[in-house]
Amino acid sequence: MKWVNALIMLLFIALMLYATSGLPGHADPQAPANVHVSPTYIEDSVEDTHTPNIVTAVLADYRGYDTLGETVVIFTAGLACVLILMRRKAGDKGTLSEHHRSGHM
Amino acid sequence: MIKERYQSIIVQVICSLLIPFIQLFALYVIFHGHYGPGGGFQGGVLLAVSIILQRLYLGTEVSYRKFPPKLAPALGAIGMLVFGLAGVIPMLFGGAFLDYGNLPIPWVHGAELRALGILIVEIGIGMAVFGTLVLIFDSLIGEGW
Amino acid sequence: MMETYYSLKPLLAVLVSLLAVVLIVIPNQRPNVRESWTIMAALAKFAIVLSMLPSVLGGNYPAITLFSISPGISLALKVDSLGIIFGLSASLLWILTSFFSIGYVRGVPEHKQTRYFASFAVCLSATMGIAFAANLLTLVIFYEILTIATYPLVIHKETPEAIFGGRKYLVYLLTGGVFLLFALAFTYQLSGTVDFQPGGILPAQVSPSSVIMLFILFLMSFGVKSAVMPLHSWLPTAMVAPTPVSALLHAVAVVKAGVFGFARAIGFVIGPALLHQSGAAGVLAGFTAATILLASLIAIRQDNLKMRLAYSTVGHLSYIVLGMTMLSPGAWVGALLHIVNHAVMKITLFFCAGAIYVRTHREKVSELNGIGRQMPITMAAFTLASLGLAGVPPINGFISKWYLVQGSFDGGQLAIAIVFLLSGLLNAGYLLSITIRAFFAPSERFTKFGEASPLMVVPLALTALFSLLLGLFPERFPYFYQLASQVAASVLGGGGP
Amino acid sequence: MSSLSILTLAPLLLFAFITTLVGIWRLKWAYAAAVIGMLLSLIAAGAGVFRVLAEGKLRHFLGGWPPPFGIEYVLDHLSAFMALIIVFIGLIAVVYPPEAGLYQPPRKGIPMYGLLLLLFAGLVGVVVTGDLFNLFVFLEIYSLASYALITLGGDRAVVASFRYLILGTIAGSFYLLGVGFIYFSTGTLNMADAAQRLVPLYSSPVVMAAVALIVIGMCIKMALFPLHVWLPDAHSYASPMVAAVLAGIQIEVAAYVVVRFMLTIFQPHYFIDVLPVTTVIGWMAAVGIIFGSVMAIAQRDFKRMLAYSTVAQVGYIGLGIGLANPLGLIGGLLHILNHAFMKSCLFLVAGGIRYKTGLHEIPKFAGLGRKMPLMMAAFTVAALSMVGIPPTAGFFSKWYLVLGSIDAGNWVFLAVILASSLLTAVYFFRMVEKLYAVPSSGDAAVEQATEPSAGILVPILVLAVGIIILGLINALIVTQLLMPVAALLPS
Amino acid sequence: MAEMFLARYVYLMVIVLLAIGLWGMLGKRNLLKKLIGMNIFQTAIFLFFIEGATKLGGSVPVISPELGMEAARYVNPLPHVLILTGIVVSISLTGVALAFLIVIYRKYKTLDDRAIMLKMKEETSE
Repeated sequence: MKWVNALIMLLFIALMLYATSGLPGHADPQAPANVHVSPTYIEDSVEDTHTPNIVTAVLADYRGYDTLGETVVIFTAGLACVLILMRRKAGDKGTLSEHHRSGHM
Repeated sequence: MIKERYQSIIVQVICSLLIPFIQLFALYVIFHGHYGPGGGFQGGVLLAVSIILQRLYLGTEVSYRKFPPKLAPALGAIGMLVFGLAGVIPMLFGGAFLDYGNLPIPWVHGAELRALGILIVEIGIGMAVFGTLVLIFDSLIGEGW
Repeated sequence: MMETYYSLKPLLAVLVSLLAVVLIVIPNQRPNVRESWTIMAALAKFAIVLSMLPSVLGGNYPAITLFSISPGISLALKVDSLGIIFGLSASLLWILTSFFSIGYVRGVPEHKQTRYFASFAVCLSATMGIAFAANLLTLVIFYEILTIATYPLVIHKETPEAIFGGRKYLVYLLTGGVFLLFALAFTYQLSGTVDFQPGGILPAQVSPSSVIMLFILFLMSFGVKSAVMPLHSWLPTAMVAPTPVSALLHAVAVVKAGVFGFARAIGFVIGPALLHQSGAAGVLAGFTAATILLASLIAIRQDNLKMRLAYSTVGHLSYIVLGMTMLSPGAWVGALLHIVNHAVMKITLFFCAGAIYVRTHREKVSELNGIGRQMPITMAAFTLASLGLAGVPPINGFISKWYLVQGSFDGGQLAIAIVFLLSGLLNAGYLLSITIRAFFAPSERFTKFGEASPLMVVPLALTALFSLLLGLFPERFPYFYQLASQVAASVLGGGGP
Repeated sequence: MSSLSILTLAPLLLFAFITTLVGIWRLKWAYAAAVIGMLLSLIAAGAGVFRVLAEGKLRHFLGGWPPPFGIEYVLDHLSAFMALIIVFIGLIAVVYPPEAGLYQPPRKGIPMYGLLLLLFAGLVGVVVTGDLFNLFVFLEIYSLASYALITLGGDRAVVASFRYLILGTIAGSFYLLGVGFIYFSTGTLNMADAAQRLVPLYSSPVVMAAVALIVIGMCIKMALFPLHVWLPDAHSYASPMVAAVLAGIQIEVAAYVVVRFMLTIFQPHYFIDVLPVTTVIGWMAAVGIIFGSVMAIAQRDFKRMLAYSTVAQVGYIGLGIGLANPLGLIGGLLHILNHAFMKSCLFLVAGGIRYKTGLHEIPKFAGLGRKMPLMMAAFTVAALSMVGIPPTAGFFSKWYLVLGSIDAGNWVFLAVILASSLLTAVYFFRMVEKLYAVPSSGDAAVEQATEPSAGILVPILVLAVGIIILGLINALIVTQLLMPVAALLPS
Repeated sequence: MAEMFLARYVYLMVIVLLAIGLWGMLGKRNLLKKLIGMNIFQTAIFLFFIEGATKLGGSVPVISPELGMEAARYVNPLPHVLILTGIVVSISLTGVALAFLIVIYRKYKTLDDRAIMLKMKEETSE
């Protein structure tokens, strides 16, 4: 098992190093990410949204839908914690676990 | 499970002083999101922190009276609904989903309207995060509605 | 002379027994009602099939295309001469079997008769579907339905050996089905269509190797159902089923579906020409010839009556397949006639076995000394059918065997002719020995038995009569001879013998 | 620009919030809200399919921002197909009575319906989105919801779910990393835009690594053979209704992502020729089919058997991708639909048996066939479909896969498909035999068993009938919905 | 080769962090350590995005009058947005995972993987 993990690690590191060799250099102004879409955000955000904070503009407007999803993730996590923890309040303790003890093979 | 209030006058005084300022600052963070670092998430977390602090030093009995545990999920859901409706309502007025430009708000137009939409959304996020984090805390201490 | 016309009849012929299923499974109704549904469905089915006979004889085939079930392939039914031979014999014998079943299940008595009759009806629907399928995919669908619908009948007794028989049945038949799926896909790949055409649908430029491969696939799939050795061993095991099941399914429907599949595969998919030049048919001929002799030899050593009949079935199915592999018109006519004749004779034998079992609860040949004096009609029918299987004129077995031998002479395959004759002797050996026991052996301490109920005696007498009539007038009414020669002509070109 | 895509998802989200809100006080209202949300979404999904058939690809610019600046939703044949499956199975699961589906009625305030709707919302979001990062967000939404829902099965389920969480997070993180690589080498997150800008970069190590990471991550999510380790525990300990959803639609969505990357974001030849992606997936799937079937034969517990059979069935989908020719892909995609119906039906049957008799081990089922004829008839139909007996749906996905493997001349895959249907027959007919042939052991649980209530029976029967109908109309689905998708592949 | 990696030294650190995190998730027996590994792994991914967002001579992406409007003056805001989302996702996963751990600990009184396996086995056998 340990060896399998070690092998996976080595493969992963090798893959990442290989990929890194092709990434744009540090802080390269000509990197594709810096010339394709993002300049439009920087230049247009103010007259589009009257929001100097570009991050906020992108977060809540240009890509507001991602933010919706993001908030949904937090909400889901909250519900998940309720589901996981509150089931085990005094009172309905057991119903699941005994069901369950008969329940697995 | 924090049954009784924390037995230290210093802690109580400090906390009771601290909480209003935390909440005030949280609101500032939410509303200042347009002009600097900040926004719904950060503000919502701060609000949640204020309530969690209250839970810690007042104990659940008192604190539940001040902030009922049922309120947390309700706040969360309502906050999400605000966000969701901010998405759906523009569709009723011929826009796309989350198209703040078509929010039916008089006197405000164009970019202003969009800024307003962002604000509404940030408030929704704030409420959602606020409620959800308190909810998580409540469920972690094994209480709840 | 082979135009088709749109008609609902093929569909009705398939659906009528499914409707019967619905009526049969209506809970808590009286047995008489339930069984009357079966009878009505059987009669209706036979009437429908019969009503299509004249136009088919005239070379005008009723056909119906339902809907496309896979791009380019549609669920289609077409009643051609070959199909109606199978459909006619099966539906006719279903009527008699239904009566016989009623007598049997009440005589034994069997449990869960609803499930029994329901599966029976499904099997008949599937058989009709196979008989009237217009393309290979349709045939495969009904073929698999038949496989599954037979399973409840095989395990009907729910004894350990019945369940074991069911398992063996499923293993063999599902494996065959898998190969059939492969064969179907391969055919589609080679020829771009799966619609049956007399003379085959494979394009001429297909390489012999792929023809051989396709043929072997068909052998692996249809060979299982038609119990070609060494794929036969499920059939004797499945004899644990109630006798009427053995009678209809293991003499008429299931095994004949396999044989019928061979007819379709050889004559209507691969085509005699390609098969001949690939030389693959020889393989199958070898297998089947060996099967005929081996099965007969094994049958002689069986003491259990149904087992003996089962092995005799194995042998006679190989008659048919062997006849088809010879690719000569005479042999084809003989083979197709033998589908009908063997069905009639073998079902008679099984009916007799069932009648004996119901009356005496005896299954062993060695226990049948002198039974003939107790149940004269039954054993008379038994003797007649045995003579027929042995190939004694004027019983129908003789006719088909005659054409088979003739066909093998046409093909210049003396060895095969010898195989036929030899197996005839063996048949006589293992079947007539029973007759001799029944009539002439001294009967020890026999309590009085007497005949079984008329519900069982009448059908078996009728089937025996049929085999006599089919032997005396092969070219008369239902005109099986004409149909068979039509098929042979359309498949192999040139008129019948 | 049509909004049907978002209209499929919005009801799920909104009603997830509403059902949580009202669930705090009234369980009945929560149930009603959940059902209403699913129905609205189902309507939108159905309408979406028809609009797509009529007009082709439908795009929706969220926030009104044109891509690549905003996020766009794209509803094409494939995504409309998937969305309809997801919402339909979701509706079935939501109406399935929880006391049978979860072993216990949910308590007031337990936000089960909210999480279910969020799960479906996440799945739909992944399917209809046209944005790489947005896909990640919704991937995490449905992952989170499923982690939580699995725990309804009890303590062991919690442990299994935690393992799944770790592996699932690895998968999600790999995907995020891959998206990061794609973003930093193209500068865009929009799928269509990226598709164009990626073409000149096909030789770049970054893109290759991105593909590797994304495919590995998605293979973990779809439990393709060596990466399936989380699935058997998670699916067999989860409560039946949840397991039905997870095995029925969640696994397949990951497969969808792979197909989407292969067909839309990259050009197929990149996955087929340049990188050996399809080959690797195909062989993993082939091994997985055999492995899963054999393991399923070894199980005594019904749900565990189904879980291993899922490993095998996912293999069919992987095989369809691995064959990399139109017929094979059609087979794989059609199997997504068929497997959704079959496996959900079987898990719901497991729930029904468990609810009525408390039994879960196959050897103890002897004689149940007579006690609950309708439900067992449904089981038999689903089992036959799994084995691939015509005219049930399962036969036809196998049929296209067989055609595809003959097309590709890949005889090993062909042998695997054929052999696996026999192995499947072994473990399903073993149970059919128990149900109908083996006389009951006189076990009280079996003796007192009766047909379950309509609430349990109707969803199961709907699925069973659906299996047969799907088998009969598969040609329609294939020609209308799947052929346009498969046409993108070089034949 | 060397200078190529020197120009990308941040990525190398990111890779180290990724490796540590992955090792934690795969290799560690203690579930809590697995969780910590998960966090390290995701944080490394966030760093990777942030590094990719940097731009020579770019400042905080908040439009200020004295810096003007042209894009070269501000760093790429998009990765920051993505990472805000990513962080939230990571937090949520961590919270849920911690809830799992609480339940597991209450039930099995341990967080060691194999110990839990053993406890399950004997629970099954009894």
